[in-house]
Amino acid sequence: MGTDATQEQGLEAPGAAEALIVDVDGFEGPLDLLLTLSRTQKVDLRRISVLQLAEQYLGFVERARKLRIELAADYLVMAAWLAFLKSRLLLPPDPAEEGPSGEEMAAHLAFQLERLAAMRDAAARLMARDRLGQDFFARGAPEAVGETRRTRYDATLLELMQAYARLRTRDDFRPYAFERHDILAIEAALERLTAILGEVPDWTALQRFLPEGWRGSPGRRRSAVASTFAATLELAKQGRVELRQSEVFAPIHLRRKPHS
Amino acid sequence: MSTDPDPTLFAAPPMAEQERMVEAMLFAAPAPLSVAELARRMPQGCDPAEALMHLRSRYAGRGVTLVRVGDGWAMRTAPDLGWLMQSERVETRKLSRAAIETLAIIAYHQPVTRAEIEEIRGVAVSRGTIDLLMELDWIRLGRRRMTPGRPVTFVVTQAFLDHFGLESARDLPGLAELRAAGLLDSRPAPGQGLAGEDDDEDGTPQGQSELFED
Amino acid sequence: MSTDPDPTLFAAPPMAEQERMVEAMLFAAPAPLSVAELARRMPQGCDPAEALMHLRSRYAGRGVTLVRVGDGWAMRTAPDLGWLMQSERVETRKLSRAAIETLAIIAYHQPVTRAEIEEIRGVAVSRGTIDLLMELDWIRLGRRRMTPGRPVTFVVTQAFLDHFGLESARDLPGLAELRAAGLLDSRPAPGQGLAGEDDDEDGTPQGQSELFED
Repeated sequence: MGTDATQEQGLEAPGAAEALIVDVDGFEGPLDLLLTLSRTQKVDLRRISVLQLAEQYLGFVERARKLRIELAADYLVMAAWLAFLKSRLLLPPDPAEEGPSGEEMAAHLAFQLERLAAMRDAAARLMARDRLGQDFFARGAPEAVGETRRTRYDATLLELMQAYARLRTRDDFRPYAFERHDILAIEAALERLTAILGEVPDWTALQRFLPEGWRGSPGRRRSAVASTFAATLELAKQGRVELRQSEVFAPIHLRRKPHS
Repeated sequence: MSTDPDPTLFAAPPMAEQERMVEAMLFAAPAPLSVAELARRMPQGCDPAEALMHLRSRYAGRGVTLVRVGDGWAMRTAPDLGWLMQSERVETRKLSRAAIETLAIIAYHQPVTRAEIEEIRGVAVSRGTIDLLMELDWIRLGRRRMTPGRPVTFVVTQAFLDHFGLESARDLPGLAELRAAGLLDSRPAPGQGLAGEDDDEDGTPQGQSELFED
Repeated sequence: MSTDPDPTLFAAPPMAEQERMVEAMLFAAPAPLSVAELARRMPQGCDPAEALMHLRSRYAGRGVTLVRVGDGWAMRTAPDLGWLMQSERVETRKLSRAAIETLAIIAYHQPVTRAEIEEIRGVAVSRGTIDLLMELDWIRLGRRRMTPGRPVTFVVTQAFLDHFGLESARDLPGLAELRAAGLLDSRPAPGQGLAGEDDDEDGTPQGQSELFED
């Protein structure tokens, strides 16, 4: 144990760096690696030597290259940037040069490292809190007292409009048919007769049953008479009305069949 | 985190503390806990049966009560407050095609009779469809049509307008607008298709079809 | 003439009764309930906010306590009794370092864009990380940033606050210190800075700092 420690001490700098290289997959990117390297300076992050850090990082990349360990592209991008930063920090400022000064760049890198460290620390404090389901608990048996199941039907305005549009445009493609303005359907006559049958206990002329609006024009009247007559036949067959005609072509009378 | 072993090993916690423990355990447990189960979880020397009695009187008359269930104990909401617990489980379902079409026709043509709806849809309207729309409070009966048989009419309700975010049914976009919005095929609709409207010449309001006569 | 309605029909129940109601509802509820939700279930004229205050002091120091979670309220066992509830512990998946850090960054910097998270961590945020945090219901989408590209932002949820026992995002540990140290500022890199962030100077609130601006 003691001898191991002594041996390691002698090799500390390269040994630690090589351990880092071997563990390169364990780093969450170059900023994370820089943060780890910065710890070896054993100073407050605010007083970190960015120049020294840049050299550490470049040394790391150099050793990785020698060991033929392939580094991901973003590690190499960071290396290039740090090499640039290093030159800026070492050379006297050139007034003709544009862009931020080496000090500004270094200060920002230091800020990024400090911020990342702070977020790490905050994450650890967050995870160390008492947590629901670990340290404190919700009701173990949420009550299902009187749970009512209700179905809610939903429809959007768009669906409503589309449904209507579908109906209206369907007419465009309906097979051609005569418009039936002047035809009273037998079904309609039947429905109408059935509805008013209760009000005709006595013999009443068939003509009196023609609907409003169907008594004037001859065409409409003829259609209404025919349909209403057919409807009375249907009702007679059902045993619901009685029909009477005194002679051929005489007016037809009908009444509700007693006890029907 | 880890409590000192000495005091808990040799002296049971004060009864008030035991009461807290029982309270927390009963609250968090998914099923009733027996006295033996409580004792097993608590430090040595505890008396969960006594703690239960204290807890029971503490909760007497509260919104939550301590009840015995078989040989176990559980916390339950007070029975007289059950009506507050009517947690509705709402299932959202789409309206059937028949229902949405019927609703659309009523919205665009109100007041409209069942026969007219059937005329437009080309199929019979089932009683269930009308009942459902009534139940949803999206349609209601309008006044009877002054035609033979005095058929009832349907109109849409305020709840309908609220649901669809309309100030009035007249805010429904017309066919031209629907077409402009790409909701319709480009072919123009034919003039009028409502057979029932011929009977409407006695001054009854003409429904919303006038909106489409452009 | 004097048809005064029974006053009890319209008067709210006494405060003690309202307290019982709130107690029962919070006790039975699986998730935190807001004052508005409580009020909706209670009879007209009730004041759940006041009932909550009474209830909170009643439960102070008990084995079960009333806690505030964002804009909701919930009953939770006292954290010091967690060791009694070993059998109720839910085994949680161990979160990756990336997930934990991303969560912390969202909590402390919210609302925050993916680009900002990446800027802070120095690596790309994997889709799986965001998906996992969403699935846990600890983060959700916030409003879009009013910058070019209108990137979405992420914020933490009420379930996050509930899980970590926080009344609000302001109570995050060390938040004030971090802010005082300027570590929550969005500070673009000098010169080359993030293109997107330079456009951010239109007064859009930047991160948690807005929480303190009032």
